[in-house]
Amino acid sequence: MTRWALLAAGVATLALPPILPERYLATFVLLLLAATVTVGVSLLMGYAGQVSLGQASFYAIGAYAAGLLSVHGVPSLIALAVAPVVAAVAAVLLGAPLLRLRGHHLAFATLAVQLILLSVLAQADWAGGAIGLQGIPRLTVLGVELRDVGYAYAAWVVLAVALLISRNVIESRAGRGLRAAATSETAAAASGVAIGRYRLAVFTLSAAMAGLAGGVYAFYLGYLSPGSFPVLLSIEFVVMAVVGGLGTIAGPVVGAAVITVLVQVLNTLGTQPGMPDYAPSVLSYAVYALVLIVCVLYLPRGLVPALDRLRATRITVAERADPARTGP
Amino acid sequence: GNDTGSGADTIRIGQIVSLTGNYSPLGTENQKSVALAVEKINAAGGIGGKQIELSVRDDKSLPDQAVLAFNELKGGSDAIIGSPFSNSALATIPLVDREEIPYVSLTPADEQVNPVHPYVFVVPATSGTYAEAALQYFQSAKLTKVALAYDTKSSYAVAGAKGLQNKASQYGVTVAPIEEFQTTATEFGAVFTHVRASDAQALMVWATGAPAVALTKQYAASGLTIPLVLTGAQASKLFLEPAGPAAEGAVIASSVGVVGEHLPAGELKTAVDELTSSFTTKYGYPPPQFAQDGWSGVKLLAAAIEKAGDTDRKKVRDALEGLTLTTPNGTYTYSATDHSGLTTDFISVNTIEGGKFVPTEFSKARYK
Amino acid sequence: MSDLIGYLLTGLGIGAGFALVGSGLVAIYRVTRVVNFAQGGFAVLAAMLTSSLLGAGLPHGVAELGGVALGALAGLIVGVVAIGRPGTSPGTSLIVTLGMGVLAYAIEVLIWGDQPRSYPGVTGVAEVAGARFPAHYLLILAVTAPVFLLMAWFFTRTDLGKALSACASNRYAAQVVGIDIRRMGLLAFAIGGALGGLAGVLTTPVQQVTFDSDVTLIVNGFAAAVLGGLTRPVVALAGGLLLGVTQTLAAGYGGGAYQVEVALVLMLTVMIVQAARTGPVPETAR
Amino acid sequence: MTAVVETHDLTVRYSGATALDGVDLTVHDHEMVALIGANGAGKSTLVKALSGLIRPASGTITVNGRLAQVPEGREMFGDLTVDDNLRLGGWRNGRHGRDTTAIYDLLPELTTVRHRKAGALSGGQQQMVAIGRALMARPDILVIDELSLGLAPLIVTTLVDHLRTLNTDRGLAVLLIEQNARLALDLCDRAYVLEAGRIALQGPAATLADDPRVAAAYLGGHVAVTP
Amino acid sequence: MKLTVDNVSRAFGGVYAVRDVSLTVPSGELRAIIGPNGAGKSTLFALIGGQLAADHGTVALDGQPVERLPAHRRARHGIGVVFQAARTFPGLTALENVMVGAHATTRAGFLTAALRLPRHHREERLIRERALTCLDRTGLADWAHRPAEELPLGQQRALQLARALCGRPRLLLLDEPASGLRAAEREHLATLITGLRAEGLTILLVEHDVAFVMRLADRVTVLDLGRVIAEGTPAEVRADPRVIAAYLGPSTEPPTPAPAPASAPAPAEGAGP
Ligand SMILES: Nc1ncnc2c1ncn2[C@@H]1O[C@H](COP(=O)(O)OP(=O)(O)OP(=O)(O)O)[C@@H](O)[C@H]1O
Ligand SMILES: Nc1ncnc2c1ncn2[C@@H]1O[C@H](COP(=O)(O)OP(=O)(O)OP(=O)(O)O)[C@@H](O)[C@H]1O
Ligand SMILES: [Mg+2]
Ligand SMILES: [Mg+2]
Repeated sequence: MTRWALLAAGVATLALPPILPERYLATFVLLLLAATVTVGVSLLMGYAGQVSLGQASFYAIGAYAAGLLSVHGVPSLIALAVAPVVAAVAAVLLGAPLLRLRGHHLAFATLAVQLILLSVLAQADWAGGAIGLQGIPRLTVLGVELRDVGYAYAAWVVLAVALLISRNVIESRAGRGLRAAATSETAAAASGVAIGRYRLAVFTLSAAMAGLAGGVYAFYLGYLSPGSFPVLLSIEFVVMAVVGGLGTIAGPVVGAAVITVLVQVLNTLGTQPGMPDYAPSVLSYAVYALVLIVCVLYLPRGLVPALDRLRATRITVAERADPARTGP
Repeated sequence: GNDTGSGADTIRIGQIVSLTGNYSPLGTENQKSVALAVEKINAAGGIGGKQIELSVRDDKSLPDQAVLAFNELKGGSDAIIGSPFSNSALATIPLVDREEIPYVSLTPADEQVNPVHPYVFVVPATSGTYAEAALQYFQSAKLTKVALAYDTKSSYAVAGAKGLQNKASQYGVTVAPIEEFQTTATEFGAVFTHVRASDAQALMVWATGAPAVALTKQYAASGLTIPLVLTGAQASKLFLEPAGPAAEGAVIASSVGVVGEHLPAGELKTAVDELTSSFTTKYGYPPPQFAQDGWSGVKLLAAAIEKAGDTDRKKVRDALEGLTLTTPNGTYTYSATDHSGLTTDFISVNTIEGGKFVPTEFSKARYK
Repeated sequence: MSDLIGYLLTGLGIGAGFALVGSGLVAIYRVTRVVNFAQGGFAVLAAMLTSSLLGAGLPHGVAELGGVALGALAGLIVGVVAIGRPGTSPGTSLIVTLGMGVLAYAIEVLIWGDQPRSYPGVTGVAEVAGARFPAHYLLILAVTAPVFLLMAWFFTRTDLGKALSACASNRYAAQVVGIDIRRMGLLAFAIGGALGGLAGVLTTPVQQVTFDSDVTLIVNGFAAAVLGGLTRPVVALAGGLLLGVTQTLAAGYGGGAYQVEVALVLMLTVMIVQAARTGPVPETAR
Repeated sequence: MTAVVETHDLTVRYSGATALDGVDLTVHDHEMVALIGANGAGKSTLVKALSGLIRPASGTITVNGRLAQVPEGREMFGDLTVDDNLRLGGWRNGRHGRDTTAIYDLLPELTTVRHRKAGALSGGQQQMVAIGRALMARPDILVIDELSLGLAPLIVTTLVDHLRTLNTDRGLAVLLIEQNARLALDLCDRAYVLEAGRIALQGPAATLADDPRVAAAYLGGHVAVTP
Repeated sequence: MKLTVDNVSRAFGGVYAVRDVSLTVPSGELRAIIGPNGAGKSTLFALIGGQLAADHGTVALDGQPVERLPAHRRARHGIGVVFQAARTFPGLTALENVMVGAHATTRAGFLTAALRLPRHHREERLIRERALTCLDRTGLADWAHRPAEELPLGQQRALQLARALCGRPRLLLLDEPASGLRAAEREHLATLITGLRAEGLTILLVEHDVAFVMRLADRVTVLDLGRVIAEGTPAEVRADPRVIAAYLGPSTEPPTPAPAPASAPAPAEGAGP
């Protein structure tokens, strides 16, 4: 049933780009890209039980890979295809030592990696340094240079691929192994789950998703800088995953959509003429915070499970109208 | 879409500004002064009878938010005033190139004007200009060996440090030792130790925000007696207040407007006074550097639109390119090859005395 | 030689600052299993209030105490929201504290504006074996060491401290033996708030504070605290000092551009070696 | 005789599913009561409700006096020492709660491990700690959710004797859930049989032990000792 | 499968939990391991199953050394484990819990899953069928779609067994599988274990219900303080004075102390470690 809802949402969003007012298109594209990264974060957190506070690093790695390659003349589509691969390779190299860590140690480690990456990028002249990488060409597909609507579709495809892969993995032998290992490593290993390899695999997979999204981001913005990938962005991905609902397929998309739209609405509201000086900061901090707090406190499992439950209770209420069932 | 709206009865200006996030202390000053300038112009009857309508968007000190903001604004604006955050500006510029909309930037990154982007004009003196002004000061003060410390993660600081090193030999200055630090650094003992071990005659620091304050505070206790030289990023109460008495005696390069009260009477002084009085009246404190930038940006745009007689984007752009205008920041002379417009003449080298910026003799002598 | 001593001493000084920020994290996590992302906010609030109080003419000491008290109050409020609702999981609480941290931005901007602030601390220079460094670091060191010893003593030696630790060890069992986990949690948040406030009040004089300074504070504090698994105060102190000393040594002998990275890599290495030595955390039998 | 624990029409639900359905149960002063029932009957749910760890959907619970429990699954403070675990058992007793000597006398097996982390103990050692921790509270009513679970036969014997002594000497009331129903019925005065969340049978323990329905379902395995 | 444990030891912080234990269990035998609490039974299982590494000594399956292999590799060699504490996977349904058990004998990985290659579907069907059979066998069919954490303790233990069986083990380590079970369930379990042995599985069984153990075991090994103190047929062990002193106690009818309420057995049995 959720699957049908998802499919319907897919079709609806597919129809959206051409009819969306142009000024909202950028929000739409960035929303889809954030959702793609969040799908990976959710896979990592919700199913494998690993917290990454540095997922934006892989977003950045993918973006810089695509950007640097295309700046140096590699055809943009190839550069885009290489982006997730570079991110995945980075994840394997980093994951091998880091995934020995658990829980908060891992969370800190990923955060630290991102800080280090940002600082290396800021000092790397070949990547534009702190000033950033300029002059990234636009994405060209079959000889056609993409314009805004084109990017909307590119981002849509990228998200769809991430969702599909994530669903396929979850509902599989490997996915069960992951979920099992997240709750009891001892029992999972005793059942034959190669935990180390699994953790690395899912870490890599989520990094590849972020890398792919990063590739599209690079072409869409045409400019990259370390400032585009702050640590707060990584935290925002986690927030999106939690608000949407960990351990659900649609959660990351819903979470990313809600947070992105909320941020935009508050921004627009706060900068309306006639608003007091403090409106932008109060709205974008206080209202954002309150919405977030209320949301996680009252819907601790996230929006998607809450919606599901709402529907489920309606069904059981209907069932219970039948009083035939009594225990012995 | 290219609905420039040249026939409309208002002039629509969009502003992308950091109202939240790291750059909000700069952004809020930008925004206040832009709003003030627009208010003044409208009160005086607008430009050619047309009122200015200002739309503001917060880029949250994030480049991609700046792009979002630009996309929201571009359709309904005749010109755009840009973010104080250089990365935001640089992210927006490719879009400006494509959209061909006059863009007045409030961040001093050299990359925006070098090479020239047809529609991009910069208001603050660039880091390169500041570096050159500092060198002129060193030359006149006979400081030939200057130590340099800069924040490797700030594009403003990196550009300034590079500018200083590139042009140092022209002014007979050797730059050594060169110390690097990070935006998050809180302790500068190593910098001082290295400088103390050298024969440097001054320490020039390129940084923005917190590290500049921390460094200045610790400099007082470092035992170093050579001059500490800071740049335009410190020319405001954002630096003076937290640094407190530790900043006494430091040398600071700033735009001339910051020391407006010491200027000889003239066009520049008038421009400064106009801003100072209206800003102080409205907000209760004198305009900091970032307020001068916002105000000047609006003045420049208004002058160009008036000159173009129209809000047609191309015409406004052309008008900007041939514009000469005096604002509290100095006299701008934009040209086809110079979209930065300010020369080192409009940078004043000051010292901090009694918590105030006081021009050095070197600078006083250069005021015309 | 005097250079080295200078680097070491300043390193200890800033390391103590990091550890102090981390101490609140430890106090809260040890009891509630919540990583409190609002921890930096307590420091900022306390420092802001202290600067205002000093500005209003209150003497040093009183103003700082006011700041710490505000930190404790803020901690209590964050605690009420984050763990007050029965059945809130630590993960949920974590996001709530993140939200409270952002909310604090709004409050700080409304009250104190978005401009940076600072105030003087212990002025002057300390000289030890020819090495010079700001004397304020001595104050930070002098406060940090007892704070950590006190914490270690409190948590492992007193009945109340053990009851507090028991809450994090096994919430269910704590309820079984009649410990009011909610009250203990709130107490921990208040303690954490006071420690956070103390950290802010003490470190601001050598730096400055803006409403968003909390990010840097929490990253360093988290680094220090996580080394001790967020539960062992003394290891956290060691972590903070290690972090500080590595940074100053890296800056002194390698150059400042990578000082944070060097320190972070070192921390990661220590953690990975630690993890490899002890193996995966043993799962207790339910 | 007054009731130390009394439930009236107690109903508990887990997200829709009813685990306890209108349970009336009483434990009097000085009394030892057994609660037997198949896996999933709702015994642990009743224990949790009695000690306020889950909220009933309806019905009332009255507890007169201090209640302590040995929870199902042992529930150690895994990273605290055995000593600390025991002391925390006496948390509600304040200063008096600190003296653990009686427990070590009762369970000398724990003496050698007293400074170890409770999480690193063997299953049976943990069960001993759980029992010792409950006794530390010096309760008026002790609720034991599985007594002999994982314990060596010798220790079970010791504990049973001790419970009996506490019952006669100090008037401790006991509500006992025990996998070995024969043991439970032998020890206790009265018993309840819980089936699918309802009290199916109740009465004096000896009577129930002779009830064929009880024998078939709950006593069977322990009778057939034919190696 | 034949299990050979040779001279293994494991200490925790200087205290030996298992010390120089050697053990040979021929293929198809049901071997009981008994001993007082803290004797080292679970630790021995962990050394065989790979949850802990031995300080020294070897563990071999059908002559093949496995002591250096991690737990998941040992599972692939045919070791199935039922832990003393109910270690199920909360959040997964009972069926999924059991399906995880099939990991040891299947191989579809991430790529197969992500791309939904034909093998994925083939294996998935197989795993599911096998898991349902195992649930059925352990009497959990009705619980298949309930989340594991909602199962009562007794059912959680059965779930562990079903999970282990789903991996088609040839050596089964059962650590107190009957604890918490009532008489009827206990009977069911006994029947199941007898059946498994009849199928040729080698089984190691730890259990404190002496009647249960003696009824099922071919041979019994007794551990105390980490060492083997006796080994033999149930009857031999039951009569061994050291075993009586350390573990069983004087009464032959172990945990049913109906008689003599007044005279408690003296605590000076030397049962303590
Ligand atoms: N957290 C839960 N969520 C949903 N249902 C639950 C939960 N805990 C227990 N149940 C259900 O409540 C019923 C009673 O469980 P309970 O644990 O009280 O049984 P029990 O009699 O103690 O069993 P056992 O002898 O195995 O310990 C069972 O049907 C069980 O499935
Ligand atoms: N991880 C550990 N760290 C320290 N000591 C341990 C650890 N695991 C077990 N021990 C100790 O090793 C000894 C043997 O424990 P083990 O769990 O093997 O006993 P057991 O024979 O299974 O007992 P039981 O019948 O109570 O389950 C015990 O004294 C226990 O405290
Ligand atoms: Mg139970
Ligand atoms: Mg055991």
